[in-house]
Amino acid sequence: MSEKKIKNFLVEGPITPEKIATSIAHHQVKTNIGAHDIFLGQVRADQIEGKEVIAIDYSAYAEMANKVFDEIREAAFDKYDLTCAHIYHSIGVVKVGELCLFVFTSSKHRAMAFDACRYITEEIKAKAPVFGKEVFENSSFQWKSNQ
Amino acid sequence: MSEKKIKNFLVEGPITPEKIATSIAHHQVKTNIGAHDIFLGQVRADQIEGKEVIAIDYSAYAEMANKVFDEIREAAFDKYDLTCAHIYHSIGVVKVGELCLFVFTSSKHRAMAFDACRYITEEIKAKAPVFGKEVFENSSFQWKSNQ
Amino acid sequence: MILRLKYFGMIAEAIAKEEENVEIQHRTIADLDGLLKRKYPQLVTLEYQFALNQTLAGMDEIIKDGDEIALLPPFAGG
Amino acid sequence: MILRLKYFGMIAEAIAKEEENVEIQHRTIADLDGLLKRKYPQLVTLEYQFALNQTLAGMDEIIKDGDEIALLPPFAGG
Repeated sequence: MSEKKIKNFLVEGPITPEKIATSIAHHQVKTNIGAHDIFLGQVRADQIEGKEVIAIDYSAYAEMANKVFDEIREAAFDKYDLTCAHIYHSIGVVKVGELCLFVFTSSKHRAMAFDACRYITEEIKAKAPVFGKEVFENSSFQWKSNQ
Repeated sequence: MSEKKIKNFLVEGPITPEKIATSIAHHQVKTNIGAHDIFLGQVRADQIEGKEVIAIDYSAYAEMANKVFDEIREAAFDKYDLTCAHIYHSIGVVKVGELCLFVFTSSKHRAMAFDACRYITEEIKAKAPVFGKEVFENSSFQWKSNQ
Repeated sequence: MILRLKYFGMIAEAIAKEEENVEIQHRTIADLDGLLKRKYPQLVTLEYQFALNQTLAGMDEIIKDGDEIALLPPFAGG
Repeated sequence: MILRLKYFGMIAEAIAKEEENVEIQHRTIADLDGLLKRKYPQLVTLEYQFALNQTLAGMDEIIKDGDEIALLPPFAGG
């Protein structure tokens, strides 16, 4: 059994713009970085059969999700020449207009940052055991699916 | 002669993480957005013939640069299904570790936000009449070139 | 043998349970799937995958005593 | 005719001037380029493009009275 300590990639509630600013600021000491790419997922007010989504309530198989996020991040480092890569995904209620996913890649040159950010985002959508209930105005809901 | 008022895309000095946070926060009222992509250019401490870059001093043909940024932005709206697109480029001294370019695209779905952000960034590198002096520790400098 | 079962999202909702221990004689994920579909007929119409010890598992994978098995509905991350 | 000339980056540095008005009889960008290279021999070894009224211009473009022309060294934006 590997005893590698897996980081926690899940954050309770929405990801705030302030958290993103703090994360960007922390990279200003890394003077070999020339390019950052940041992907943000934001909850949309979709209309579904005449009802409007007001929030998504996320849940996850936390231990497996953290393992998958860690594997995706390590695979990105293997595939691309990255300086840094960060992933944060919300758990719990994220209201419309709020942010639920923050992927942040940094590299010497822009191509690697762009490629890696997109790779990580696509992998998360396909592989992370995160589940979401789309909650409507009248408190009814439906289960969301990336397929 | 078109009398269209061209926006100013040039900002004096570095782009701050706080400006990025504020810009992200402003998009939380746009509830048709599902995905944002942000590209950030950061000044690198490159070693050139044994001397270390400590800053880039940017200048621009401002009227033309703003026209070019505006054309690139409009072309991105024509090519991709975007909700928003923003571009900010620094003018003046930007120290190593500080940010000199901020490209921010938003769309309903992620593919368009990713494609448009990369398109805009590549177009800026190729077409914007922005010039940069790489300043070294001993105050000597050399002119930077994207080619 | 005893298995630890975990249910998530619409699966947890459908069977009104988030986890349970089950004792089975069966040896593969397919065997377990058959048992669960008899126990919870509502699973028949639902879409899900199995994770065996936190890794996605095919129907022919062998289960061992003490394994943790999860039923995962479609992913919705991002 | 009178032209407004603007110099940027390493071009401005090389000729120690950011702008000037010049009076010329010539008609194309190529004519102007020849005139400038005679006036500022240091331009011969430098790389630059011309912008005519804030749009990149080829060597055969026609210049009119009052046009704004810029000499642009390699771009370094981003």
